[in-house]
Amino acid sequence: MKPTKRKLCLLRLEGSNVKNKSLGQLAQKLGPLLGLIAIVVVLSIMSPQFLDLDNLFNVLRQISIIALLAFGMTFVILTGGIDLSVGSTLALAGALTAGFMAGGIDPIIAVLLGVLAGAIMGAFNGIIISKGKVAPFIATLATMTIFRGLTLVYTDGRPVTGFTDSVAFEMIGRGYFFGIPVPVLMMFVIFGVLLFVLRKTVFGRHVYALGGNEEASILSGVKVNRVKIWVYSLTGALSALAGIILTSRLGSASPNAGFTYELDAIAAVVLGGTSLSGGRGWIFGTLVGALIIGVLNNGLNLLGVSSNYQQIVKGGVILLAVLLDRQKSS
Amino acid sequence: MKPTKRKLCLLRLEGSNVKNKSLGQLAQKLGPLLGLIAIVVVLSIMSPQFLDLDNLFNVLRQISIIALLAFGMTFVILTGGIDLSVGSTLALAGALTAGFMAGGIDPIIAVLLGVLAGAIMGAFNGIIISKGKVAPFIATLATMTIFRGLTLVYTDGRPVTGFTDSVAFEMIGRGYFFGIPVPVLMMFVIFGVLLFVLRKTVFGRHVYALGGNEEASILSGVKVNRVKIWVYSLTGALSALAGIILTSRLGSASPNAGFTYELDAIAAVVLGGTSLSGGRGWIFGTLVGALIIGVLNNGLNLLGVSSNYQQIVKGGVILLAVLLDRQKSS
Amino acid sequence: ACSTESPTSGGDDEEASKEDDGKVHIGLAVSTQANPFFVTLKEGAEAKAEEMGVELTTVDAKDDAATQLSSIEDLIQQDVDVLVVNPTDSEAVVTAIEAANDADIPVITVDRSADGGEVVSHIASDNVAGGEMAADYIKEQLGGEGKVVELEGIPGSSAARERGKGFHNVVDEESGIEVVAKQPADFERAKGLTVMENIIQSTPEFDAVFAHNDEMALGAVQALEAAGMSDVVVVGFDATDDARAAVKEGTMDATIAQQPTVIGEKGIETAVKVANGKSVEDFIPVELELVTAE
Amino acid sequence: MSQQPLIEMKGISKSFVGNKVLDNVNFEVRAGEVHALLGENGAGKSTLMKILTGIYQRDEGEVLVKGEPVHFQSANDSEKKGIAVIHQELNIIPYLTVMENMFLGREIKYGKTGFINKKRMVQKTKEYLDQLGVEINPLAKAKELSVGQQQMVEIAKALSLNAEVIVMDEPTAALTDREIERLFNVVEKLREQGVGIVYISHRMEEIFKICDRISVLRDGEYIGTREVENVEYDEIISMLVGRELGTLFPERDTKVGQVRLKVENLSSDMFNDISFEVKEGEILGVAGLMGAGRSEIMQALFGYRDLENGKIYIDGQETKIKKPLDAIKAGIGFVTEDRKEEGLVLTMSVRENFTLTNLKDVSNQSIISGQKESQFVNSMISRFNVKTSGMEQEVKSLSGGNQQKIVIGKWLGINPKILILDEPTRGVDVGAKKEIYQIMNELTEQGVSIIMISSELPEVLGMSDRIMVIHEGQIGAELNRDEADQEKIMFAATGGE
Ligand SMILES: Nc1ncnc2c1ncn2[C@@H]1O[C@H](COP(=O)(O)OP(=O)(O)OP(=O)(O)O)[C@@H](O)[C@H]1O
Ligand SMILES: Nc1ncnc2c1ncn2[C@@H]1O[C@H](COP(=O)(O)OP(=O)(O)OP(=O)(O)O)[C@@H](O)[C@H]1O
Ligand SMILES: O[C@@H]1[C@H](O)[C@H](O)CO[C@H]1O
Ligand SMILES: [Mg+2]
Ligand SMILES: [Mg+2]
Repeated sequence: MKPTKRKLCLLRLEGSNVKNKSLGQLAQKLGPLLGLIAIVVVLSIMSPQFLDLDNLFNVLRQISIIALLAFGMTFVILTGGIDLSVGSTLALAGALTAGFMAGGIDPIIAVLLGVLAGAIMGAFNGIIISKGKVAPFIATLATMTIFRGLTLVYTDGRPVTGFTDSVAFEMIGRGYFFGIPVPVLMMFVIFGVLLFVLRKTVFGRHVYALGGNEEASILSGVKVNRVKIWVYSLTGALSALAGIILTSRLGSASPNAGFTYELDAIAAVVLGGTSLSGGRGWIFGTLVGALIIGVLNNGLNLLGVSSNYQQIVKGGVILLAVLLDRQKSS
Repeated sequence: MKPTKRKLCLLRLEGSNVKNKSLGQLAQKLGPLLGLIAIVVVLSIMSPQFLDLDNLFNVLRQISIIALLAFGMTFVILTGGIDLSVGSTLALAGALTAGFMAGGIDPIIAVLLGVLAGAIMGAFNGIIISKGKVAPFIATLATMTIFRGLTLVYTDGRPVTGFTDSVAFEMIGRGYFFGIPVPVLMMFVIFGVLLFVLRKTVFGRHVYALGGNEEASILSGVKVNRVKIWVYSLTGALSALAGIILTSRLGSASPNAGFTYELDAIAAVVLGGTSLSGGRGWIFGTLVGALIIGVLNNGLNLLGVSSNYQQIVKGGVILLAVLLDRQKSS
Repeated sequence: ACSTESPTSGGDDEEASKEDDGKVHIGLAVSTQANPFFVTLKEGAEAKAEEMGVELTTVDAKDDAATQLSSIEDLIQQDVDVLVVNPTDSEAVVTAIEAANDADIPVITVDRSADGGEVVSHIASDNVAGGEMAADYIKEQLGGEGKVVELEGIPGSSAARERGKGFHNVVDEESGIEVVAKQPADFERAKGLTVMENIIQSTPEFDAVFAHNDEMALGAVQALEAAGMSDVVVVGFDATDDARAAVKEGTMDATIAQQPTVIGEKGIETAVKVANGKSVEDFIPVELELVTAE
Repeated sequence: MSQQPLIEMKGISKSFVGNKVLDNVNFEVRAGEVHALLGENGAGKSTLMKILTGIYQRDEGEVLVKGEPVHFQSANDSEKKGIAVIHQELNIIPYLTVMENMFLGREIKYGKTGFINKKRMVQKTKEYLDQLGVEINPLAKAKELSVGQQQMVEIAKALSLNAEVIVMDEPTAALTDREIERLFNVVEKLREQGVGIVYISHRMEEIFKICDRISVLRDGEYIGTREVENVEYDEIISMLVGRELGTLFPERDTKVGQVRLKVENLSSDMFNDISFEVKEGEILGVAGLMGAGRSEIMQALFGYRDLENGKIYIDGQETKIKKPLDAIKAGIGFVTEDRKEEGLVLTMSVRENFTLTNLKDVSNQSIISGQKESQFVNSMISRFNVKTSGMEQEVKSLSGGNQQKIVIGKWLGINPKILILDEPTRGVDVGAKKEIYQIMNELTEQGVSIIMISSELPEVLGMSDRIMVIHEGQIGAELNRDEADQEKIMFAATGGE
C-alpha cells in the first residue's frame, strides 16, 4: 500500500503545523531573553550607571560563579535530577585548593586537584543516585550536609588563607585578559563547550533521553548509570571551579561559602526555561537566567533598594517570569 | 461466566501471595521505625541520660516544630509537589502574631490571625501552582524569598518582642498539660487528625489520587486545583502554628526564624518512606522521620559530638537509611 | 493540669552529678562555628578548661535561635554545673536561660548579652565603644570631612546594633562626615564583596568604609582594589589574623581588636568560680584596642 | 525446516515476589517463521519475552541462541546476539526527534569520536521509515506524532537493528488497518529473508493471516504449539481460555429509545463542525484512521479539551460542559484511550481506583465508609470477573485486560446515562474482550447510551447500531448497522478513495 495523496496532504498539513509550533517554541525559548532585555531597558532608564561597560563587566563577573553552578545544574536537571550539594561542594573544593596552596603545593596543581576533588564529590552523588537508586533530591540533601560538615572540619570554621602570593592564582578570580575579566572569559568558554556537548555529542543526547524517559533509554541500551555519574561529576567539577574562582576573588576560602547558592543556581536554570521534570531545556536559557538574577541584584543595588525589599522584588520577578512563560505555552 | 476451578485455585494461590506482598510492604513501612529503634538503642547505651522521661519530652518538644512542618509537607509531597516556603511562612506568621500581640490584640485572636495568615500564604502558593501551573519547586522557591523579604520588611530586621505578659500565649510553647508539654500534645493531636483525614476522608483519597496520576484524577472528576489549594493552605496554616509555637518558646519572633527548616521537614518526610514523586506514603512515617532527626540531634549533643561532625553524621544517617530502604524494596 | 513549670524540673540531682566524677562540668553554647571569631572564642575556652581540669561540652546553634534553645535544653539534660552562653539573639535566648534558671544551673553570657533571665555574669567587649573608636579613627584620617560607607552585620544582632550605634554616636554629630550608603552584608566576606561592588556602582564617591567586622571589610577591600579605589580608608572589627595581615600590608587601614580568646578564657574561669560557689562580677569587660599599621 | 531453531527456551520459570507467573514454559523460534505467542492478559507473554531479551532474569530453565546457551544481563546483550524487540509499552522519548529516538543508544558517530553524525542518521532514518511506507519527518519531535506514528517509529527502530529475531509485542495495538497492512508487508519480507519473528497479539484475524505457528500460554503455563494450517479457530480459543467461548459478539436486541445526547457543530482546532446524536440504549461506533481526531472530539465533549464552538444537549436540555466534572455530573462516563496515562492511578489499589469517580456514594459527610466501599468494590470485582488477588492489590501489577475492566468499572459507579469508550478493547485478550462486550450490552439494556471509538473494524461492525466515520476532523459518513461494511468504512475514513 503506498501513501495516498490525501494522506500526503495531511502530512504536509501537519508539517506546516510543526513549523508554526516550532515558531511558538522559539518564542517560548526567547521568552527569558525578552524578559532579560525588558529588565535591562527598565534599569538603564532608571539608573544611568547601569549600562557602563564597567558595570556590565561587574555584573558578568558577579554572575560567573552562579552561572558555573547553574551550567552543571542544567545537565543534572535535564536528566530529571537535582543537585542541592553544589554550594557545599563549592566550599569544600575551595577550601581544599586554598589548603593545598597554603601547604606549599604549586597553585596550578592545587587548582587541578581542587577540580578533581569536586568531580569526585559529584561522582559520589552520581553513584548514590544511579547505583543506589536514591532520589537525587534526598541524596544531594544528605551530601550537602556532609560536604558542609567536612568543610567545617577541614577548615575548623576559619577562612583558609596564606596563599595570596601566587599571581597565577590571583588571575583566576581577579585578572583581566584583553580587558575582559578572567572569570567572565572562563564562563563564556565553558558555556560554549557545554553548549556543544549538549547539542552535538552522543553524551548530550543521552542526557536528554534519560531525562525524557529513563526506562525507554535503558531499553535502548543507553548506559544510564554511567551518564548520571558523569553528569553529577561534571557538576561537581564546575562547582569546584566556581569555588576556586570565589577563593581567588576573596583571597581566602570561607567555610560557609556558597551557602544556599544551590537555590540561585536552580532558579537560573528554571528561569531559562529548562523543565524541572527533565528532558527539556537548553543551556543558553540558563545563561540568560543567571543574567536575569545578576542584573536584578545589581540593578536593585544601583537603585538603592533596601535589601529586604530586594528579596521581595526578586521573588516576584521569578514568579512573574515563570507565570508569563506558562501562560504563553498554554 | 462462572470462574472455573483452575481460576479459583489460582485466585486462592494469589491470595496467599498478596499476604506475602503486604507483609513485605509492611516490612518496608516499618523500616524507618526499626531504624529509629536502632538509633535509640545505641544512644541509650552510649548516654545514660538519653532515656530519662525528661529527656524524651525534651526531644519530643524539640521536634514538634519540624514535625508540624513535615506533616504539611507530607500532604504536599503526596500530591507530587514540594513546599520550600514553609520556613519563611513560619517566620512571617510568627512575626505577625508577635506584632499583633505587641500591638495590643488579644493573644488568642492574634494566634488565630497568625494561623489564618499562614493559611493565606499557603493558599497563595496553591493558587500559583494549580491555576498558574507553575512547578511547585520554583513557585515556592520564589515565595520563600518573598515571604522572607516581607518578614524582614515587617520586622525591620529586628526580633519582635514585647508581648511576654500573656500566660495563655506562653502556654503554647512552654506549658504543660497533665505533665505533657503543650507543643508535644498539639503535635500528637494534629497527627491524629491528619492521619484520619488522609486515611478516611474523600479529601485524603483525592490527595493520593492527584499525586499518583493527575490526569486520571481530573478525568475522574477530582477537583485537582481545589485539592492543591487546600493542601498548600493546610501546610501554610501548620507552618504558621509552628512559627507561633517557636515564638512562644523563644519569647520573641526572629526575622530569620525557620531558615532552611524546609530541608529538615523534607528529610523527615522522605526518611519516613513517602515518595518524592507523589501518590505514595504515610504520615506515620513522617512522625518517625522527624523523631529520627530529633533523636539524632539530641543524642549527638548528649554525646558531646562537635557540631561539625554532627552534620557529617546526620547526612550519613539520612543517606544510609534511604539506601537501606531502597535495597530492601528492590 | 496546666502550667508552664516542667513537672520534673528543679531537681536536686545537680549535686549528685558533680559527685560522680568530682569534676566540674561546664556547658558552652556558641552561636556559630562557621565564623573564625567564635572558633577562636571556643578554643580559648577549651584551652582554659583543659588547664583547669574541668569538663567542657560545646554545642553550636548555627546562628539559629531555635537550635540554640534546643541545644541548651540538651545541656540542661546533661546536668551541667554552669552554662556559658554566647547568644545568637539577645532576646530569644531568654527562655533558654530561664530554663537553666529553673534547673538551678547558673548562667554566664559571653560576647553578646541576654535581655532577660538570671545571668550571673556577662563577659564581652564594649561594642558601642568599639564603634566609637572606629568612627574617631575615620574622622581623624579624613580630617573631619568626607563620605563614609557602612557595611552592617546581621540585622538585629546585638553586635551590629551596638557597633552601628557607637559609630553613629560620633559621625552623626560631625557636620563634615556623611554616611552615603549603609547596607547589611551579614558578617560574611562574600557578601561584603558583592555589596561593595554594587555600592561602588551606585555611589562612586566616598572616602572611607566602616565594616562591622573584618570578614566584610576584607570582602570590601577586594571590590575596592578591583575598582582601583585602594585609597579608600577601610576599618574593620575583630582583628582576625587575616585582618591584621591586611592592615600590615596596607590594604586595610585599621581594625578594632576584640580578644575572643580572652573572652573564652574568662568565660571558663568565671564559670569555675561560680561552680565553686565564689562570687563574681556581673560585668567583666574585655579590652578593645585599635590596630593600625603603626 | 529441520535446521536448528534460532531460539530455544526450555523449562522457563519466573516468579515476582513469590508470585509464579511462568511455570516450566517451552518456546522456540525458527528462521523464516512468524511464531505467534498467544495467551490471555497476564498469561506471561511479555514476561517470557523480557526474559528472552535479558530485561528480566529467569529463575529456572535454559535459553539457547542457535544452540548456544546464553544468559543475557541486559537488553544490550541480547541485541548483540541479534535479537530486537518492539515492546508492548511505547518506548519513545517525547522531546527527542524521530531520528534521535531511532538511534538512541547506538548513534552514528564520526569515527570513534563522541560526535553525532546527524546527516547520516537522518538519511538512515528516512530509509527505514520508507521501508515501512510511512512519511514521518526524521527531525520532528516524537511527542508531535500520534501514538500510531510513534509505534511505526518503534517498528522502524527494530528493523534498523538488522536482527535475526524480532519480537513484536502487540505492535498493532495502536495502529489502524492501513498501517497494519504496511507492517504485514514488512513482516512478509523479513520472513523471506529468514528472520524469525515472535508475534504477540490479541487480534485473532491477524494471527491467522500472517503466522506460521502458534504457541499458547495460560496462567503462566505452556499449553501447546500448533501449525496455523492445521488448526481451527475454535481450538485455539479453547486452548487460550480453557473452555469454549462461543461467538465473540453476543447477540443483542436493541430497544433504542429517545435521543439522549445531541451535539451540534462542535469545533476546535482539531476538528470541525461535528454534529451527531445518540439514543437511549444505542451504541454509536466511531471509526476513522489514526489521527483523524476521534479522541479529541470525545475529550472535548467530556470537557477535557477546549471547544471553540458548538452546543451539547442531554435529554433535550442544553448542557454546558467546561470540565470533566461537569460531564460527570451530567451523567457522562469516559473510558479513556490510554489506561495508564489517563485511566488509572497506578500507585493505588484496585479498591481505590474503582471508587475514585464515586467516592461520594461510599461515604458519609466526606468520610469514607470502609464497609460501603468494600461492598461496592467486591460487587464490581465479581461483576467484571477481575482477575485479582483482592481489592488491595495495586492495579499496576494487574494484566492489561484486567486493568481495562477496572477503567470501565469505575464509571459504572456513577450510573452513567452516556458512556464514551475510547478503544475499549485495545490490548485486551479475547476472553476479556467478550466480557467487555457483554457488559456493553448489559448497559444498553439498562438504557445507557454508548459511544465507542474503535480502530478494529470487526469490533465496530459487530457492536455498533450506527457508525460514524471521522475523516480529518470531520464526519465522513454515517452508516446504519445493516448498510455498513469494511469497504464503506474505509472508503469514508480515507476521504473517498
Ligand atoms: N515487574 C513485575 N512485577 C510483578 N509482577 C509482574 C511484573 N511484570 C509482570 N508481572 C505479572 O506477571 C504476570 C504476567 O504478565 P505479562 O505482562 O507477562 O502478561 P502478558 O501475557 O504479556 O499480558 P498482556 O496480554 O496483558 O500484555 C501478570 O500477572 C503480571 O501482573
Ligand atoms: N497533545 C497533542 N499535541 C499535539 N498534537 C496532538 C495532541 N494530541 C493529539 N494530537 C494530534 O491530533 C490528531 C488527532 O489525534 P486523535 O488521537 O484524536 O486521533 P484518533 O482519531 O483518536 O486516532 P487514534 O486511533 O490514533 O487515537 C493527531 O494528528 C495527533 O497527532
Ligand atoms: O563580636 C562578634 C564578631 O564581631 C563577629 O564577627 C560577628 O558576631 C559578633 O558577635
Ligand atoms: Mg504483555
Ligand atoms: Mg484516539
